[in-house]
Amino acid sequence: MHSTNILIGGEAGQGLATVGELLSRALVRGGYFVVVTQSYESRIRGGHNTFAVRVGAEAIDAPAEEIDVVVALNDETVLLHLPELSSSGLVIADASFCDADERCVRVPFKDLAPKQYVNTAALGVVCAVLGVDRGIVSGVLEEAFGRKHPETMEENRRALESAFAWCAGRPESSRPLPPAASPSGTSRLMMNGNEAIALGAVSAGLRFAAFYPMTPSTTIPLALVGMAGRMGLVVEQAEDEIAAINMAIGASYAGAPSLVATSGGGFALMVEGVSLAAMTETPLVIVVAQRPAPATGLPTRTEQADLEFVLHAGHGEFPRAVFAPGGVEECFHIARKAFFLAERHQSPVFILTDQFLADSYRAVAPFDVASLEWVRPGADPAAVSAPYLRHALTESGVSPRLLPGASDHLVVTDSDEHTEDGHLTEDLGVRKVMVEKRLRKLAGIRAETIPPEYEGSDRPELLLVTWGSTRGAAREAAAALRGKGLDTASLHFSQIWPLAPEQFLGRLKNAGLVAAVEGNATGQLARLIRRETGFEISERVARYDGLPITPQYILRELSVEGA
Amino acid sequence: MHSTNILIGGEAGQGLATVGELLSRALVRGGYFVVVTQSYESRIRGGHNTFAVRVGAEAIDAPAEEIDVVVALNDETVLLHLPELSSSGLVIADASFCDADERCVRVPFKDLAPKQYVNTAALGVVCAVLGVDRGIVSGVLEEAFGRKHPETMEENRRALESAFAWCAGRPESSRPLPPAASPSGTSRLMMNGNEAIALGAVSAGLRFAAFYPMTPSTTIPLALVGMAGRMGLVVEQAEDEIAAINMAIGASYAGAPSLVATSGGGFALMVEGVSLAAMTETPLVIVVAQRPAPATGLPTRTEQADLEFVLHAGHGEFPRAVFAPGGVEECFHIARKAFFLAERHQSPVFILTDQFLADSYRAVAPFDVASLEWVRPGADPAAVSAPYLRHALTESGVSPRLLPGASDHLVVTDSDEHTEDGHLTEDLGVRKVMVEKRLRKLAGIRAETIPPEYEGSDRPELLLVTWGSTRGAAREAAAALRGKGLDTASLHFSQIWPLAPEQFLGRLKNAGLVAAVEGNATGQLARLIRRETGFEISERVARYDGLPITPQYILRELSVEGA
Amino acid sequence: MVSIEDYGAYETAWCPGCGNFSLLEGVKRALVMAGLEPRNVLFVSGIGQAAKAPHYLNANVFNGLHGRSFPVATGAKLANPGLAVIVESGDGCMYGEGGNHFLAAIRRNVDVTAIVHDNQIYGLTKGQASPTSEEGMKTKTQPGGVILERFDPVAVAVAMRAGFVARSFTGAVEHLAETIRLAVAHRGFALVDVLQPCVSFNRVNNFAWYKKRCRELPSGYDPSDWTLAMKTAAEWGDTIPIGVIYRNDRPPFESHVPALAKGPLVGREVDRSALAAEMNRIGGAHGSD
Amino acid sequence: MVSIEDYGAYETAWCPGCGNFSLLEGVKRALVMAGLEPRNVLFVSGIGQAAKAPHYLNANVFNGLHGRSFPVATGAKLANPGLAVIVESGDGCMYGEGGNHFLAAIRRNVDVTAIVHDNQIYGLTKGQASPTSEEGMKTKTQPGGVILERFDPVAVAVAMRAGFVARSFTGAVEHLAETIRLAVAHRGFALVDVLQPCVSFNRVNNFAWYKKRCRELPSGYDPSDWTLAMKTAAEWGDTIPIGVIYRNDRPPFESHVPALAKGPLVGREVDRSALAAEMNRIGGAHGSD
Ligand SMILES: Cc1ncc(C[n+]2csc(CCOP(=O)(O)OP(=O)(O)O)c2C)c(N)n1
Ligand SMILES: Cc1ncc(C[n+]2csc(CCOP(=O)(O)OP(=O)(O)O)c2C)c(N)n1
Ligand code: SF4
Ligand code: SF4
Ligand SMILES: [Mg+2]
Ligand SMILES: [Mg+2]
Repeated sequence: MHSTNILIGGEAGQGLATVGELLSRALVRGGYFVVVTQSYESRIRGGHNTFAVRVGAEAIDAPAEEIDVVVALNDETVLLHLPELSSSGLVIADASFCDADERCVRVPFKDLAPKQYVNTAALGVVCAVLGVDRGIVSGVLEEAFGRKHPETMEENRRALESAFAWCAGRPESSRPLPPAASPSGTSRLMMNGNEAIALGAVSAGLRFAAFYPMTPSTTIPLALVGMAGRMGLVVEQAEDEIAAINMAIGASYAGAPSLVATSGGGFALMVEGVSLAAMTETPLVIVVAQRPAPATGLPTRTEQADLEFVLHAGHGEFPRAVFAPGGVEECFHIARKAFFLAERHQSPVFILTDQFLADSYRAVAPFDVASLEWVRPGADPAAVSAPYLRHALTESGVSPRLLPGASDHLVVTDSDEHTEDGHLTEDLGVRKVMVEKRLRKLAGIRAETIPPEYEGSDRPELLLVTWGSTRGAAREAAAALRGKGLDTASLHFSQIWPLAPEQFLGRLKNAGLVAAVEGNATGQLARLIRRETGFEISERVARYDGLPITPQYILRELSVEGA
Repeated sequence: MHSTNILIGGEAGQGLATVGELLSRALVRGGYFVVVTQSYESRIRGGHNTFAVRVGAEAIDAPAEEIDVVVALNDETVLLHLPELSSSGLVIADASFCDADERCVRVPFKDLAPKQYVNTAALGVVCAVLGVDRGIVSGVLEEAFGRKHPETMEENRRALESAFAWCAGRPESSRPLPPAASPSGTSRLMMNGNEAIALGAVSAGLRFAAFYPMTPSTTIPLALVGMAGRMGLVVEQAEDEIAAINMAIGASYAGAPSLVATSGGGFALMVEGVSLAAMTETPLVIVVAQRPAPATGLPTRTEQADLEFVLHAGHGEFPRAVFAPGGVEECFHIARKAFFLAERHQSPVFILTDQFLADSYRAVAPFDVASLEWVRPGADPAAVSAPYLRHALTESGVSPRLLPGASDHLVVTDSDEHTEDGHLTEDLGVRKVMVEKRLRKLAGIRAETIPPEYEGSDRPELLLVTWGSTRGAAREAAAALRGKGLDTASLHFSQIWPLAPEQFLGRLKNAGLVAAVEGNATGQLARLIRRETGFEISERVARYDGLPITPQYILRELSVEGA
Repeated sequence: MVSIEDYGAYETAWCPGCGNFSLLEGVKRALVMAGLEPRNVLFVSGIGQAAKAPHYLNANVFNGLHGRSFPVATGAKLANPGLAVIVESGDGCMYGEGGNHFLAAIRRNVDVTAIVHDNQIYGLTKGQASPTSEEGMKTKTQPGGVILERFDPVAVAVAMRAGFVARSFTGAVEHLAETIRLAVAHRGFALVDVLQPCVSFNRVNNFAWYKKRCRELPSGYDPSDWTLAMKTAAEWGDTIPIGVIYRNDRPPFESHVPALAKGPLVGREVDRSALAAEMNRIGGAHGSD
Repeated sequence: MVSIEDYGAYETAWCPGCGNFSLLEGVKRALVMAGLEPRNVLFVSGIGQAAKAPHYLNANVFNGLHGRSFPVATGAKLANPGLAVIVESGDGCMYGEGGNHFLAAIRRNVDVTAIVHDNQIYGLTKGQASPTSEEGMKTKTQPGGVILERFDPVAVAVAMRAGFVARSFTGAVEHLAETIRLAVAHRGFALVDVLQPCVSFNRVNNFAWYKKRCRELPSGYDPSDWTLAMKTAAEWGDTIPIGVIYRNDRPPFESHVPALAKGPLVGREVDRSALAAEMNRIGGAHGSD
C-alpha cells in the first residue's frame, strides 16, 4: 500500500497540532486519504509531542512507523526521529537544528517569516515538498484564521508564499505525492473518532450530555458544546463523574436521549450508575475512551485494556451491549446504533474507543444526514392502559416506557427491586421474575449483534483477530503477509458484547493459526471468546506501551520472515 | 443428616433476633452445632422477618427448608410458615394466633409473663420443648442482660421459669433434641461470618479500617469498632465509599494493615480506588458482602452475583486475589490469608461473602490465637541501598516496600505510570517494563492459590461445583444423592482467582455430569472456568430470589428422583 | 382543582411515631396549595427511610441511588423544565454520600426543591452518625461519641448564597407545608431542611428536644439580608430558628441555557439541515465554518 | 538544621511563567522555617498541574487519584501521626471532584495542611471551568460563560468553622511561606487557598488581576472572631484579603481516638491475650463479657 508518512514534532505549546491539522485538511481537500496519529504528553508546555499524518492516494486505515518526512519544530525532534526516517526521507527543520544528516532540508525560517509565523512557513514548506496545491493550502489557512484573526492573515499569507517560493528553488528536496485517486475538490470531510461519535449521537437524537473532563474523552463533549446552541442540546459539565452519569440517567428518564463520555478512572466512578440505569431500565449511552492504566496511568496515550472492566462493570446481573468501532466512519454509525439500541432495549450501551482513534483524523465521505432517522423516546401514552406499569412483565423483557409529564400515567421507577408498577418491593417471588424479565432483554440485543468483519480466504493459514481501533493495522498486516505468500485473514469485532458465536466460530476453527491482536497485556478479547465458545486463541500480539498497534508492529511481533 | 430446624418469626422491632441469638447461644453451649439463617426486610419496624436455627448433634453446614418448630411472635408467622412445617412439627405461639392446626402449642403468654417479657417466655418455651438445660438458658440470659439491665433480670428469670414450668405439664409438646455429641460445657464459640472476618483480620494485624454503612457488610466494622479501643485499632466511618477506600490506601501506605468492607453499590464506588491500590502497589483487603442487585436491589437479602464484577473491577490490568469463604471458620482463616497475601504481593485482595454467610451464626471451635502470627508491614530500611526505589524492578515483580518516616529513605509513589523511584514518567519504555513487573506478581499469588475442596469418588456420576457460602448446601445435597445411590461428588472453590486449573480440571473431566451451583442467574463461576480451562459446565443450579441455596433447593432444581 | 386525595394514601414501611408521617402530610398539603397535579410533579429520591417517601403518594417517581438524587433531578429538570422537580431524601443521603452534589446544586441553581428529612442519623442502616449528628452523640458505630463537627446545611447554603434556604420541623405541619409551598414556588434551587425526629435511633434529638427549641423567625425578618441570614443560620442551641432564612432572586440555571429557550428538550425533532451544516463545519468542508 | 537545599531542585512539567513555581518556592521555605526534615514530611496530592508539585521536592510522596487526596492523607496521618502530612493539589481536584472530602476534612479536623493551587481553572485538561472560576468566564467548554456561582472555599470553610483558614497569593512569596508555616504549625485541619495565575488558560484572573486586588489583612485583625471572619471571607472583588482569615483551637481528631493515645498504629504488636478475650466475648464463651 503506497503511502507517505509525515511526522511533525516539537514541544507542547509550539502549535504543532495546528500545523498538523491544517496539513491534513489540505491533503483531504486535495483528495487524499489520511490517518493521523497524535502522540502527546500530559502537560501543557514543553516535552515532546508528535502529530503524524500518513497520506495515501488510495484509502488507508492504519498508522505507519517509517517516516518519510519529518517536520521538526525543535532540535529534539530531529534527534529522536532520524532513526525512523526512510532512506529517501527528508527532515524539514530550521537550519540551526539539523546539519549532521544529508537528508536535512535546512530551512532559513527566520528569513522566511517573523517568529510567530514560522509554523505557517513550515506548513508551506511541507506542502510545497509534497506538491500540495498552493491554493488549497492558503484556502485552508484562510478558513482557519481569516475570520477569527483577520489582523494576522496578511502575515500568514506572506509566510506561506515565501515558503513555497523558497522550495521552488530546491527541486532536489521535492517529494511529490502521487496524484490523488479522487480529484481535488472532492467533498470528503476530515474528522477524528470523537467528532464522529458526537455527530453520530446528535444525528441519532442526542439531547443531553454530561461530562467531567478527562483525556481522551473530552473532545466528545467539546464537539457537542460546539453545536449545542444550534442543535438544541444541553451539555453540562458536572461536578464529578458520578454526577455526570446520574444526570444523564435523569435526563433520559425524562425523555432526552443522553450520553456520557469519560475514560477509565472516570468510568470507574460511574459504575454504580451503570447498575442504576440497568435497574431502572433507562436508556443510556456511555463512551469509554481508553487510555493506559491502572489508575491515572498515562493520561494521553492509548490502550485497549478496559474491555473486561466495561463488560462486567456494575453490581448484579443485567444485559448490556458493548461496541468498539474500528474506524472513524464506524464511530458515527455505531454511535447511532448505540442510541437506537439503548432506547429499544432500555439498557446501558457502551462504546469503547481509545486515544488513538479518538484523536485520529481521517478522510471520510460525508454522512447522509438528510435521510437519517432519530430516536423518539417513549411509547404512546394513548396505547397504554391504566394502571400504567412502567416495568410490566413482557415476553421480550421490554416494557412500554412512558415519559413523566406526558400523560396522566405516572411513571415510577426504583433502584430497589420493584413490582411492575415501579414501587419498591420485598416480595421474593417478584424478585425472581424481575431478574428474568431484565435478562430476557439480552436475546433481543443479541439478535442485533453486528457480525465480525472477515477478510480473507476460507481456510487461511493465519487469522488475525482484532477489536476496536486495531482493525486497520491488522487488515494491512494481513494484506502484507498475503503479499509475502502467507495466506492470512482478518476477523474484526466492532461489537464485543453480546457475542453471537455462530457468526464467527467457524472462521476461528477453519484457520491454521489464530492470533489475537490487542492493545493490552492479557488478551482480553481472546479470553472472552474462549469463555463464550471454548475456542482457545493460541497466539497473541499484545501492545501496552501507550502507542497504537501498527501493521509493522504486528509483523514484528509475529516475527514473520522478511516483514 | 439428623437435625432440627427452628424458625422464629415476627415483625422487625419485635426482638426476634434477640430470641434467636439467645436460643442459638444456649444450643451451642449445650454442645450442639447450629446453622443460622436470618431473613429480614429493609425497614426498621414491621414487615416479616425470620431467624431460623438449624440444630444438629453432629456438625452441620447448611440451612434447611422444612421446619420442625415455629416460634411465632405474631399471627402472620403462623400463616406464612405452617406450609413449611414437618408433619411432626410444632408451632409455638400465643393462644390467640393459632388454633386451626393441631400442631399448635397454644401458649398463654399473658399468663406466663408481663408483655415486655413475652420474648423471654417464648425463649423458655422453645428451650423446654427442645429439652435444653434450663441452667444453660438462664446463664445465657444472665450474660445478655444481667450486667446491662440488672433491673429487669429478675422479671426475665421469672418469665423463663414459668415457661419451663408450663411446658413441664405438656409432655406431648416435647421434641427433645438427641444428645449432643460433644458434652455440655464445651468451649465452642458462636459467631457469624462477619464477626469471624473481623477477628481474622485483627489477628492478622489489621490496624485501620474505614467504612460507609451498607448492609450486609456493616457488622464487620461494627465488630471492629467493638474492639478498637482494646486492640488499638482506628475504625473510621467515612463520608462515602470513595473516601473509605482511599483512607485505607493511605493508612496502608503509611504502614497500617488496612481493610474496607462494603456491598455491591458501595463497592462500585470503590472501583477507582482498587486500581489505585494496584498502581501504587499498596496492600489492601476489600470485603464485598454480596446482596441482590442491580442498583439498590434487595438490601437485606443474599446473592452471589458479584463474582465477575469484583474480578474485573478497576481500569487497566493488574493482579489480584479473590477469596470466597465457604463457612464461618473459613472466614477467619481466609481473612488472615488475605492480609498476608496483600502484604506479600502488594496487591488488592478481595473477600467475597454474602448476606447469608455474613449473618449466619455457627458453632466454631475457638481459634488458636495464642500462636498465630501477624503481618509486619514494610521491609527493613537498613537492608535497602540508596537511592531507594519504591518500585524497583525485580524478578518476582515485588519491590521492597519501606514505610514513610521510618528511615531517611523517601517513599514515593504515584497513580500515574512511574519510574522505579516512584516519580511520574512519560517514558514509554518504562511503561512497558512496569506493566510487566506488576503482572509478574500474579505468578507469586497463584503459587499460593487454595486448592478447591473435593469430596467424593474419583469418577462420580454427578459433580456439584460451588463457591463461597453454598459449600455446605452442595456437600449435603451430594451426600443425600449418594444416599439415594447416585454417585455424587462436590468441588468447592474458596478461592476464585487466580485459578490453578491443574488443581481441578481433572476432577471436572472425570465426572459424568457437572453442575454449577451458584447464587446467581448467569453462572459466573462456570463461565470463568470455561474461560480459564475451556471446560464447559453443562448443568446449572441457579438461585436469585434473595434466599440462600439449601440442599433441598439443589435436589429440587436437579429434579433428582425422590429428593 | 387538585385535592389532597389526588395524592393518595398508602401503607408505609416507617416506624410508628416517626416524624416522616407528618413530613409526608406537609408535602402533600404544599402540593395541593401549589395547585400542582400529580402528573406534573416528579419526585427524585435516594436511599434511606426518608427516600421511601415518594412511594407513598401519587406522582412521577425516580427513586435512585443513595446520595445521587441531585444529579438525577438536574438531568430530569433540564430535559423537561415543565416538570415540578422535588428532591426528597435523608440527611445522610443529601449531605453525606451526596455532599458534593449538594454543593453543586446550590451553585448550579437549577429549579429543583430539596426537602431533606433531617433526623440527624442514618435510619435505614440502623443508627450510625450522619453528617448532622451532634458532636458527642453516641451510636453503635461511634461508641465514644461523634468526633466530627456537625454539618450545618443551612449555614453552608447561606454562606454559598443559595437561592432559597429554609428550615422547618415535622412538629409544625402548617409551617412545614407553607415553607415547602414557598420553596416549590421559588424559581431556582431551594432547600428545606426539615428537623424530623427518628424514634428508633436518635434518642438525643427527639420530638421534645426539637419542640422546645424550634422558634419561628420573627415577623419582619428580612431573608434577603445575607449578613442577618448568616447570623441566623449560626443559631443552633437553645433556640433553633425555623422559616425562610435566606433567599435571593438569582435567575435559575435554565434561563441561561440557549437550548432551553425553545422549550423542553423532550420530543424535539432533529434539524437535519442544521446537522448537515455542523457536519460540514466539523469536517472542514469548503466554505462552511 | 534543615536547609532549602535539602528539599532539592528539579525540572518541572509546568509552563514558563506559571504561578506554580513561586508556590513551590513558598512551600519549601515554609518547610525549612518549620524545621521539618524531608523524611518526616508526607505530601499527598491528586491529579492536575498543581498535583505534580510534590514530585519537585524531596519528601515522601503519595500522588493519588484526582480529587482523593484528603482521604489518603487522613488514612496516612492516622496510621502515623508522626508524619507532617501536607495535601497539595489544584482547585478542581480539591473543590470539584473532591468536594465531599473537603467538607469532611473540615469537619473531621485531622491534623493535615491543605495547600490549594487555586488558578480558578482546570489546567491539565486544558482550560475548562473549575469550581472557583468566575461567573461569566468563557472557556472552550463554557463558550457562553460559566453559569454556576463561584465556589468560595474560604467562605465555606469559615462558615463550617474550620480550624485554620487562610488565603495567600503566589505573587507574595514571603506571605505565602509564612502562611504555610503557620498552617503546618496549626494542630488540626488547615486550609491555605493560594491564588495562582495560570498563564496558559486563565486570561481573566492573571497575575496583574490578583496583584491589584490582594491586600494583606490589617495588623490587629482578629482571626478568632467568627463574625468578622465571615465578613472578611465574603470580600471578593476590588480587594481580596489575604492572610489567616479564621482560626480556632478545636482539638484535632487524633486527640479523641483512644487507639492513638499509645502512639502511631504503625509497627504495633498484636496483643494476643487481648485478642483471645475479644474472641471469647464475641463468641459468647462462658463467663467472659
Ligand atoms: C452507595 C451506598 N452506600 C450505602 C448504602 C446504604 N445506605 C442505605 S440508606 C443509608 C443511610 C440513610 O440515612 P439517611 O439518608 O439519613 O436516611 P434515613 O434512613 O435516616 O431517613 C445508607 C448508608 C447504599 N444504599 N448505597
Ligand atoms: C476521575 C478523574 N476524572 C478526571 C480526570 C482528569 N483530570 C485530570 S487533572 C483535572 C483537572 C485539574 O484541575 P485542577 O485540579 O484545578 O489542577 P490544575 O491542572 O489546574 O493545576 C482533570 C479533570 C482524572 N484524572 N480523574
Ligand atoms: S428508623 Fe427512624 S426515621 Fe426511619 S422510620 Fe423509623 S423512626 Fe422514622
Ligand atoms: S497550565 Fe496553567 S497552571 Fe498548569 S503549568 Fe501551565 S500555566 Fe501553570
Ligand atoms: Mg437520616
Ligand atoms: Mg486549577
